[in-house]
Amino acid sequence: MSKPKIAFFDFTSCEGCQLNKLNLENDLLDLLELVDIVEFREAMDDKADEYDIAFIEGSISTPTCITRIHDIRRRTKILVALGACAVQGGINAIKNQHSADWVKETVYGEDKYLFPSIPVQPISAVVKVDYEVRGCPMSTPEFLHVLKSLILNRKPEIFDHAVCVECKLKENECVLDKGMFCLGPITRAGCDAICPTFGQYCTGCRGVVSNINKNGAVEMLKQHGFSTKEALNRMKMFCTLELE
Amino acid sequence: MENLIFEKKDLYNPIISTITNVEQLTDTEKRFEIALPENQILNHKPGQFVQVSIFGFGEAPISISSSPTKSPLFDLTVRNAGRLTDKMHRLTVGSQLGVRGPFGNGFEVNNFKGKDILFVCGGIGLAPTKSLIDYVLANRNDFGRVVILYGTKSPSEILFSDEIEKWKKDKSVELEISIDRPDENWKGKVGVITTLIPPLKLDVANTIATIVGPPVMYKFVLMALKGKRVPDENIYLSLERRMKCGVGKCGHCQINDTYVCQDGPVFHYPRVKELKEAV
Amino acid sequence: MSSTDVKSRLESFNCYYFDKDVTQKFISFLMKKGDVIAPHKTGELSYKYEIVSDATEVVLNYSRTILPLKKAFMPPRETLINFNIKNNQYTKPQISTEPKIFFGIHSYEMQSIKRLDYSFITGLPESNYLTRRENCKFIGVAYKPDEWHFAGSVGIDINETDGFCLYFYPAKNGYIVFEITDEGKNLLDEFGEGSEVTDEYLKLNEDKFQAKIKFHHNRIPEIFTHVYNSKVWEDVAQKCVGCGTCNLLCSTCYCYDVHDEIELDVENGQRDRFWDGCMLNKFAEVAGGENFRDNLGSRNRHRLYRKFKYITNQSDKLHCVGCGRCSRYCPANISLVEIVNDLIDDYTKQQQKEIL
Amino acid sequence: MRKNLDIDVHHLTRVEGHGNIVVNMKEGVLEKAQLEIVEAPRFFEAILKGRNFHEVAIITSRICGICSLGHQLTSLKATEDALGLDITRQTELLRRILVDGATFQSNTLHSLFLAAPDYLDVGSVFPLINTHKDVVLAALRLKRIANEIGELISGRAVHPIACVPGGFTQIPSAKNLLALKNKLVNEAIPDAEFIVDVIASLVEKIPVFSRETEYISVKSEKEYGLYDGDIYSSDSGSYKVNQYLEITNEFVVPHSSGKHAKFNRSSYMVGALARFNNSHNQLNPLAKAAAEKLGLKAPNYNPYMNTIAQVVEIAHCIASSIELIDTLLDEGLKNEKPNQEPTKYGRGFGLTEVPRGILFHDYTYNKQGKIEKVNCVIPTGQNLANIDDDMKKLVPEIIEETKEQITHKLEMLVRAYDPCISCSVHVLNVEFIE
Ligand SMILES: Cc1cc2nc3c(=O)[nH]c(=O)nc-3n(C[C@H](O)[C@H](O)[C@H](O)COP(=O)(O)OP(=O)(O)OC[C@H]3O[C@@H](n4cnc5c(N)ncnc54)[C@H](O)[C@@H]3O)c2cc1C
Ligand code: SF4
Ligand code: SF4
Ligand code: SF4
Repeated sequence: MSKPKIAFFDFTSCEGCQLNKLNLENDLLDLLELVDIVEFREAMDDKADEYDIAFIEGSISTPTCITRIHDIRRRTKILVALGACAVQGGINAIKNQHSADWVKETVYGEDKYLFPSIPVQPISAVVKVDYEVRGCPMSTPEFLHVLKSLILNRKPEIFDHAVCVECKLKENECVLDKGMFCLGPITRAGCDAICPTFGQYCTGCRGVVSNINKNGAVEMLKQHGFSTKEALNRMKMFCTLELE
Repeated sequence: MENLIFEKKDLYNPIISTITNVEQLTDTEKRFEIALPENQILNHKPGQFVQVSIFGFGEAPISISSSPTKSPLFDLTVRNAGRLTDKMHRLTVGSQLGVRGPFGNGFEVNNFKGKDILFVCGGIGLAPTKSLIDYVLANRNDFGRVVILYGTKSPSEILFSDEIEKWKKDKSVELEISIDRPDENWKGKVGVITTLIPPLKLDVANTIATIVGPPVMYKFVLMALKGKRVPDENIYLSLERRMKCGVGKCGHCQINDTYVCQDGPVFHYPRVKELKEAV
Repeated sequence: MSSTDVKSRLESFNCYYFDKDVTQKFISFLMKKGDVIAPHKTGELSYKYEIVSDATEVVLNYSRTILPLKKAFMPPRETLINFNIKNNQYTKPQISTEPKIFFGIHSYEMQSIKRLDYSFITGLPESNYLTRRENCKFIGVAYKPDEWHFAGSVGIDINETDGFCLYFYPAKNGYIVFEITDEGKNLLDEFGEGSEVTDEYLKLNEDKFQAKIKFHHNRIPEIFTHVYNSKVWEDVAQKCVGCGTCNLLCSTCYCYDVHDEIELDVENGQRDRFWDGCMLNKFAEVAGGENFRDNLGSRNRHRLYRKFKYITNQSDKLHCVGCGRCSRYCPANISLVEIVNDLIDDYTKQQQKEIL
Repeated sequence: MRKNLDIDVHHLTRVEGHGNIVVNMKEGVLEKAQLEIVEAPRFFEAILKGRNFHEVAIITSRICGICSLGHQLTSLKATEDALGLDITRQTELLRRILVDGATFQSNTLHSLFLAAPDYLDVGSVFPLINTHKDVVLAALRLKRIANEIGELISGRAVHPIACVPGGFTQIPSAKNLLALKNKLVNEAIPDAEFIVDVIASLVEKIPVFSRETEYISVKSEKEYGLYDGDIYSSDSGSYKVNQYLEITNEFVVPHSSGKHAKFNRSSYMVGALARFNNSHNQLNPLAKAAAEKLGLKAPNYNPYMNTIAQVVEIAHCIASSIELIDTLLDEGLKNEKPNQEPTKYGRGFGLTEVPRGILFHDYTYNKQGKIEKVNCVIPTGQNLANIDDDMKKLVPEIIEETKEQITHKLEMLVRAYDPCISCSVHVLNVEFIE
């Protein structure tokens, strides 16, 4: 088996997902045994023409993003979206909840015309995405799982159940019980319920599970003391586009 | 606490077996001939299945598509559908894989003796049925008419073309094939499998019908058989569910109170009628 | 239930009085015999079973633990085999059979283990579970039902002692300890402490359950033969968000999923099983994407039918033990007792209609 | 003498975010020498409007994955200031450790993984794994420990979890803190000392360049200004945090989606070198020894030396976090809940030194505890004008070198600032300056 050529690209994002990869200190050297990193702008100068696997971080939010992602798609065999911005639009997509003009004016005032910006879209809205690694930041164990699977030439196994599952298995005290807000019951697992494990509520960064009972979720939050408006607003923090 | 003395079983240890032959049947299906180590015999009944595993790629239930008369070797006919089966398709003669089983009940062949048999097979459903067809043909005198109805999406998906040729030549076998989406070379019948049923002339009281195919097919085939007045007691079907253990523990294959892996996959239709989530 | 019921049931057993200190000493004594697993506080409102490292940390007046005792016999995540991809070899991890003593167990929890025993023995007896079940002793404790416990409604009394070797019943500043089995007697003999129980302490009383199913438990399976198409399931589906909490925390649920995971050398790996649940999205999906229980109504129905009918038909026991976890921890506040009572109402109405 | 020069570095590598370097000289006249910020704007000030105070720091953390902790803490400070939420001493101590950890981790990443390859003539850290394995391993260990500080106290090194308005959702155990401290003492200090020696041997490769500018940083009476203090300008002294707008004076330039800033001169510098120049006396002994070895003396006017100042700070932060953990353990850990009962509503300010320099958040809350107005001034934005000014002085000085050399030196210059471009593209309330 020859080493697959992998590349990392960033679009509109905080680059936290890329940093998360560099935070794999203990595994980094082992990883480099398995793959050839041919492009990683944040960490290196080299550039390549073709890749076996392209990992994409960030959302589509400018016209140039669109041409760039098409170009990458053409040059890669497998394309993996990394993190909330790339998978479901993430925090960036909150701006889609407002009128584009108002958003630009709020930030740049009279100069709003200087900066092209289009509604935020996930990568999959523009090109075919083969696999996803969710989370804000992306969960590193899941990233490793996908990478190992692809090296083995097998389909990764990605969960489609709620963070609640992982939270219960860790025997955490329920955050809702403590009177806090929480999106664990409707958010896709895969992070090992890290936020509730640290006493914080789940903000839903990994996006909602498929077939979600949206009305039920709002009712659930209402029972825990949050108004419909507040519930919906907070459900949309990372999931504007999934809950449209 | 009273002692729990039982014959404890290591249920999850696969037997590492060897692929002795691979045959490409269609674009997406291959037949694998498997040998257990040290000439062990699988000892299966037609309709039973094994849990096949490849380390790193997981496990999946696969029906045994050869007759027990082929022992000690046995065949698995596999469609490339996902993680495990894709890897299987990349294996070659001499490669190893894990086998647990045989599991499930299989067809009650003794109840079929002396009867006409109508085999209704959709797509990959021919694979498990073939084990029974082979058995019936190997003991041809024990049975009455043998009618095989087989439907696939396209001509290129037709399985076991060698056997099909044999069956076509065999005077004692009535074979009908229908294709959903024919190509220009297809001369045979066109349409979903249910269209083959109305023209049949059956001695319904003396006919056993078996149905195996994709989940969507059952409802329609059953309706067509009802139209022919085939009694419910004469119908058997093999159901497919996701299975993680094969031994009645993991819960995935449960239909109401029934575990497909233990109480099935072959079901007598009157039983299935009671099961509300079955077809 | 009256105090005499409790009395007559427990009175047949020999008993001693342990004050708080002696109780702690007893725990320390048990710790010399093997791992002692007992309830501990975790967070402000919650408890969990943990191996005791300090006898003073054990909490005996607890409501219920988050995870049930099944975690000791079927861990949330367990490796079935360790394999090597290159040479196609594997080993099965050793399961410890060191003695374990479960201390401070409620009666419904003990009964849940009996239900699990049934599930893992029936058909093919599974070695992973049964090996963990070897060399276990259970010591019970009485509890005060909160608004979610309803064990009484499924036929399990608070002071049901079946399965325990010893049973602790709260008394002034301590406990009355009943010898239920010879095994328990031997433990107490060896421990050698505890005083005679004087009348002052022997005030046995059974607390009442606040949550109740309207019908006697013998009649519950009967209801379930008639309510498969009840509208109640649709109502539940409106509220349920499908998080799976009720499955995972249920004392008698045991469904699981299996995954192969590989290490970074892309050569070694393990086949793991972990808890799954029929409330979860993909549980009943088959190849090709068809899902035979694709809505929350049918999934809730399946969950309850498993507790009250499917397994019950074969084992003759209700497979819900009334621990109340599914309801206490449901984020959507769906109560199992309410569902069953709604089904009963529905059934009663149906019958009245038939009579008319 | 070269008369014409045209440099266009598209998507500069080994920096956070997207920037281009454009230099343009015609007939001996330098028409352009600038860093263009092409990162897509992300509109945080708009996104935050109407958000509940519990959510604000969660969102602002996403301004930048590299400085996520800095953004969170600054955000929390602004929220706490606006809502009148007092924090306990324990919370403050834990936050200080986090700031040390974040500075330690970011400076390690930048100086050792992103900038160091320039001095070893390679394009990334990866080839160094073969040629300088012991150095890479030491650097990886340092980065790991630095991340462990964040992971233990806040749950995650990127986008921390446990830091909330009024305190922490969960307090680390004494046992784990002690283990961390032991690791810092037994592993981080020797590794850092080793790295300082390695870097000291490379200092001679740093380009010689000097341009005195205005240095702005946090300054505190008590300590090396990182976690808190006043704003300090090397030109004109101290200011309170609520005067930050007088200092930053942001303005929009067409070539950058990040806003520029200026105060007493046409530009000013923030970051490790600014902090070092302003507060070097308050470094702890471990850091002073490192500075000595590395030949860094205040004041230093060579922006390339920013990388060296970062290495000095690594030593400072390790020693400082050890001290803070000791204090915490001596005083005993208490299981405190965050204080989240607002006592007032209105405007609040927060400032922190994040690795790239001084960071401001300025929030206005309405009576429902929802955000009405937001302003964030990011260090990289403040440095942009200074980088342009450096380039304008540098290009004529090195004009006789090859185009590749010039390009490389310009890239190194920009990289030395450790610009965090993703951060720099969202600012509000512009005073348009022509
Ligand atoms: C009793 C029995 C007998 C069987 N006999 C045979 C046989 O003889 N021959 C045969 O070929 N098959 C047979 N099957 C079917 C076979 O077990 C399944 O196709 C099995 O799932 C293949 O496993 P896999 O790991 O290759 O596929 P998986 O990776 O599990 O994928 C299986 C299917 O699920 C879908 N899928 C996978 N992941 C996802 C996802 N994330 N989201 C949506 N859909 C997804 C795929 O599209 C595919 O259709 C039998 C099944 C049963 C129960
Ligand atoms: S718990 Fe929720 S918010 Fe936290 S990482 Fe997991 S999915 Fe994201
Ligand atoms: S715990 Fe409640 S919301 Fe979650 S799946 Fe069960 S019934 Fe539904
Ligand atoms: S169904 Fe609910 S009450 Fe019954 S045993 Fe399970 S968790 Fe407990």
